[in-house]
Amino acid sequence: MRRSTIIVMAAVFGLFILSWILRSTSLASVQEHYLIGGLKVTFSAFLTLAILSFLYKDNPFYKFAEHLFVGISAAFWMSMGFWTTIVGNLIPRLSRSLSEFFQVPYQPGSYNFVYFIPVILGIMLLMRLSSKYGWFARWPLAFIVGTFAGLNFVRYLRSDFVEQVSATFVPLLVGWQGVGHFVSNFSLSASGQFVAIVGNWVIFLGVICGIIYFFFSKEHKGAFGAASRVGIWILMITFGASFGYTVMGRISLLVGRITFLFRDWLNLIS
Amino acid sequence: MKHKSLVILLFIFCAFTLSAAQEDAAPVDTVQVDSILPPAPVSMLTAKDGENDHGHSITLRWELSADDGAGQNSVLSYEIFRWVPFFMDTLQSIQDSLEQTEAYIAELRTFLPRAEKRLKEYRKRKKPKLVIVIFVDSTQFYEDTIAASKRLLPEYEEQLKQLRQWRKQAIDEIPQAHTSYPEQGEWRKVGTALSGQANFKDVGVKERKSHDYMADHTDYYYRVDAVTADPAIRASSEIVGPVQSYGQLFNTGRIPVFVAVLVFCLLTILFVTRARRGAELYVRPLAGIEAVDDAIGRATEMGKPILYVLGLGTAADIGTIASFTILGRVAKRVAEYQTKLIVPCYDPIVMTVAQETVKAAYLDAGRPDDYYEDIVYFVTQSQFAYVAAVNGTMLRELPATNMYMGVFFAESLILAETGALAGSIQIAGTDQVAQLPFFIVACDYTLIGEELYAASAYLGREPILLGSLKAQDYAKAAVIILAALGLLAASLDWTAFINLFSVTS
Amino acid sequence: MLDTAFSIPLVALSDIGRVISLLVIGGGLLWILIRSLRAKEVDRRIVFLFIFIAVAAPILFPITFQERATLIVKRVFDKVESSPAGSKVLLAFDFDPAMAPEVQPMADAFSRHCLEKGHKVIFMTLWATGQALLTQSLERVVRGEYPDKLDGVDYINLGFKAGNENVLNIIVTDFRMMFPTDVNGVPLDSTSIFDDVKSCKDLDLIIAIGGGKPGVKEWVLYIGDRVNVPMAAGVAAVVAPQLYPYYPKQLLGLLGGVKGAAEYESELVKWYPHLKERGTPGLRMMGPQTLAHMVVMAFIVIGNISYFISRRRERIQ
Amino acid sequence: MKRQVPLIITFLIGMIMIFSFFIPPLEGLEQTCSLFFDVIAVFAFFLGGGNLMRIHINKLRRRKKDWGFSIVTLGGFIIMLAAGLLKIGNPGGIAASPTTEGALLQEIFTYVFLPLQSTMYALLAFFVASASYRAFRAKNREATILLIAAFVILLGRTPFGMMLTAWIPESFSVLQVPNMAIWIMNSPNLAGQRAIMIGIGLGVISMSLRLILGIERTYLGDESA
Repeated sequence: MRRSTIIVMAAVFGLFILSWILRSTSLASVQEHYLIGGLKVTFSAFLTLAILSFLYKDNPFYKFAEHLFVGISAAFWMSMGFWTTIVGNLIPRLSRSLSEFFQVPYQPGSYNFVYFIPVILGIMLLMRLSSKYGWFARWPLAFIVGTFAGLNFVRYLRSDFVEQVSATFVPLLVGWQGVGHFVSNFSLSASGQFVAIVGNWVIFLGVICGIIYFFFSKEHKGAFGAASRVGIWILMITFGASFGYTVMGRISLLVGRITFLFRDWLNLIS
Repeated sequence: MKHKSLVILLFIFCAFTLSAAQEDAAPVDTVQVDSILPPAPVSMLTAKDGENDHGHSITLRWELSADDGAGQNSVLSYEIFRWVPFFMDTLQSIQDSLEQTEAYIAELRTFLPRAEKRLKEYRKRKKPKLVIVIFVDSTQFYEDTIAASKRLLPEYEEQLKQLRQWRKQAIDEIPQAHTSYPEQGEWRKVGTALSGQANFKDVGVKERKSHDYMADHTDYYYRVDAVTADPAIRASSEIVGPVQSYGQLFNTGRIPVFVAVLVFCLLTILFVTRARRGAELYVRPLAGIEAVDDAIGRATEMGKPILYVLGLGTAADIGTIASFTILGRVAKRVAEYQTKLIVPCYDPIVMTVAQETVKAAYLDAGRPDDYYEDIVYFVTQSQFAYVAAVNGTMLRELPATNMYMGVFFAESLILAETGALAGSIQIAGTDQVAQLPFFIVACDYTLIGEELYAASAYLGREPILLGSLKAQDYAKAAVIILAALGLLAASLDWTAFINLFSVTS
Repeated sequence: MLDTAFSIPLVALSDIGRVISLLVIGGGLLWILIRSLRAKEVDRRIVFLFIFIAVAAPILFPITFQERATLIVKRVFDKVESSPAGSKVLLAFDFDPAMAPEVQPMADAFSRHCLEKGHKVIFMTLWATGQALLTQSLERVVRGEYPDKLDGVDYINLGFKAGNENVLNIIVTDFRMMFPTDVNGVPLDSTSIFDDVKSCKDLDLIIAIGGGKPGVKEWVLYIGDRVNVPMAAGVAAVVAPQLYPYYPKQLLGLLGGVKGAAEYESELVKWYPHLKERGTPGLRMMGPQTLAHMVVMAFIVIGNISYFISRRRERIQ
Repeated sequence: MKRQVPLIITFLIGMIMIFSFFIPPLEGLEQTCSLFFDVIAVFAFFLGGGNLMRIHINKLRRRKKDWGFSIVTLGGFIIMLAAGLLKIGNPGGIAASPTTEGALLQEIFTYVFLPLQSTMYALLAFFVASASYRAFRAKNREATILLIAAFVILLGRTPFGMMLTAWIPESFSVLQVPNMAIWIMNSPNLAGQRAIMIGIGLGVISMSLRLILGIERTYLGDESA
């Protein structure tokens, strides 16, 4: 066991060096820091393969990549937040000298002192790190929750309730010019009238039955039960569609990675 | 619409060629008239206060110029002008000098302490024995400058106070100044609109101290110029005004939402109070939840543990909150059956809450001593590290039942897949619609979206939850009825009804 | 159907490659079918291997297909195409490397189209990771392909701000409160592109590109529904189906996944043929996509066949 | 102090957010709250980083399982943080965007962060495949419907769908797989999604209401602390 791990490690290390050398030589003509360039590409290829190795089983290489990612992403978000929002939005409102230091335009204003409130709340949030004063963090937490609750309450009522209800107001007979006209040019063409009409019917009945399925305070019996059964069928079509649609997305991610390996690392394709 | 600019160019070209052609025939003066013929001005220009805002804005509407994007000297853009009294320049200069002074003061304030510090240093430093000519004694210099700045500072502050005073007065006089129209003022451009655009909103700032502060209750006058490719060739509209801006107290464009808010709040409060009074509110059984008890029984028979995954949500996510209630119920049963429960957590806060829920459940079941801290444990706050860890647990412990309740993202499929591999019965529930298909495919029972919330009400039996669930059901009933009515309205194009639901602004 | 844009020896080579890989995949599927008919478990790693081959082969030996823009995509294209030059378009890059392969092609297509039309483009993002990607694609697409376009005049990069929905909640009425400067510290007031723009109300078109939270849904809830500015979206396939209820009332069009991108690109190269050599990643990705889809469908069929057989066996016993 | 103040804060902020939606004069207040939120959000990032440090330092101290990897995490964290906060190697200096081309932050992002994250999600492609092989079974009527819908979409999203059914005449073109896929997305899928959306929307709304009114307090965490 010990030996085998050592062998694997050695092999991976060897391959890494090899790829570094090859990549650098191929880059030598292109850029002057070709050693660094080679290292960069090789390293990211190594990380890619390390993650993919998880498919075989959880292993030290995967763990290494995983842990590296955790550290880096946390730090990345921190620094971005600091430069864009703290320096970009807070400092210009708090202090002229600091703004000068960070070279951001100072925004004078007579009510700027209120912008100390988020700073204080933010520091309280950081107190969660101490077990003794952790409860201070509830104040900013309450602020966050309050903001979200308030925003969501009205925005959802508007966009996902009122707007959706009114969006369901569809005419059942699209471009209706009498039975004769309907029958005479009846067709199953995708752009035809019949298909459009059926579509609207499905939308209307589908929404109604779907909502009936989500009725909890009434037993699903009789006509109500039938409607809810239709509802679940509609939902199943929905989920089937989502599944089919999603496969494409998942594959794309793989395409992206394999393209990287073949093009940037192995130079197999242009 | 395609290649519009090209068309325009073509027209201009035609215009020139035409005029060139006429040059031979017609006398010269008429030619010039033709070639610099201004476009048709905009018509029906109206100006009124911007609706449903806090004031400080005027909305302009007009009929497009006849030459908009066509005809001779086609109009490429519209320039909006407002009559501005020269008084505003005075205000502006006050503003500028005020800011200038503020800057000086700030500079002095930062300079003084530094200079004094430096001076102290010089004072401490001994004068060299033999005085070389080059040696400059900066002490003197610093003493002077410090003295000077100390003298200047109060002056500046005084000046600042004075300027502030003036600005305040000046701002108050803005409406007065506008009454002098059309004397002591001039037209100034406040914005442009692209060709084809027949409206413009002149939005000012409501902070009085801001440079582009726009006073309410002031007589404004507007004019719109139709401008051609050559900015010199333009046509001004007739002047509109006086028009005043003022703030509205209520956004009438959002009345439908407001009504919805009121109705929903009333429903919720009504049913919560009813439920608190002990009214029996029925909740239909959910297959997924019914399955829980059997699953726990099965686990007990097999002597295998039960894995409960709370997902990636925070303690403030609805899905997670619902999941806590379900966890409580599950933990109670588990305690009764004396089965093993495993709850790996992603979020530290969620973990603390979950620990209490489980502890309380064991207490309810009358087995507080069976509870131990490690039932609920923190794994890591990284999506895929968490998945890897939970997968490992699944394949090691081979739990009889896996429950995924809460907020899940891309990891849902990996979890469910591995669970299926481990041959466990899987019960899932999430409000993340994108993940539902995977759970439905790979799990035995799935709580779909709102069912998750309902489940917590069904299990928790808390009057609050039951009450709000009932309120939601009534809201749904309303949706069905309205949809039916709307259907009729749409079919008989009965627009009055449909407009009731249109939310503007 | 097959790509003939190769010189003669290459055609032969790539064709051989295609044939071989297809044979490998087909044979393998047959083998899996037989195994499952015998009710033998197929190790998931073999399944994994298959998907890898199915995706890798068409990347090595490209297969390209024709795409025709569907209405839901066409509407977006037509909107960009028909708006007068100089319209102000906001492009939101709300995605991270995890979905970049899916939505980056759309982002590039949108950027190219807008710049070709002479629109003024405002770039921003609600994802910290989005800003890094934004920098890359600005370097590649905007500065690389349109060197004559000026920063602050023809386009501007506002970058990232923390706060998700709350950022939108501010810019809906005031850009400068949230973005006093652009990403390089240039005050918005000193940029000509923001002369007539105070808030989102003053834009002519908003295109949100995303696939997570915050994403298009947030844009609809906080911006699209509040200001009457036409809004389009390009999203990862995972979230596309959920956004259909917003179409066409709240979203004028929607690009879903690589297919959406490919359709848009096909329309783009139809109108601007010179963009063809700039690369059409979406169209190129459809080859691997198609093969992988076939394999997945084959898996579904095989899985069900074996399922029914095993069920019959149980009944017999 | 520990429970009442948070409840009051939630209530006040929530009310401001709701009323400012209908009362224009309050818009300014709402915006300030939003800006506060944005700033606090950054501190939340810091909290995340702090938590990470704490957990992994503990792991190191206690020599817990895999403690060696904690060094990797901490190393990555510290290097990236230095690169980011000090703008190391940023050609534009302190004023420039932190993600300027050539800055160390951007380099690490491109060559470490990007491959790591995108590969992690690329794993999903494999799991989708294996799920469709072992789990995607027509167990009952519902599952069958789901399966058929998925199959049509899968086919319709690829050029093969067109090839297979191109022979169908225009007058029956809805039966062509791509059109069928489009129709499914536009009608049944839309209906189902809308039903779910309305349901979840109502759930969100009533939860928000409960949070604002202080009926729902789970987010405050444990009672004792």
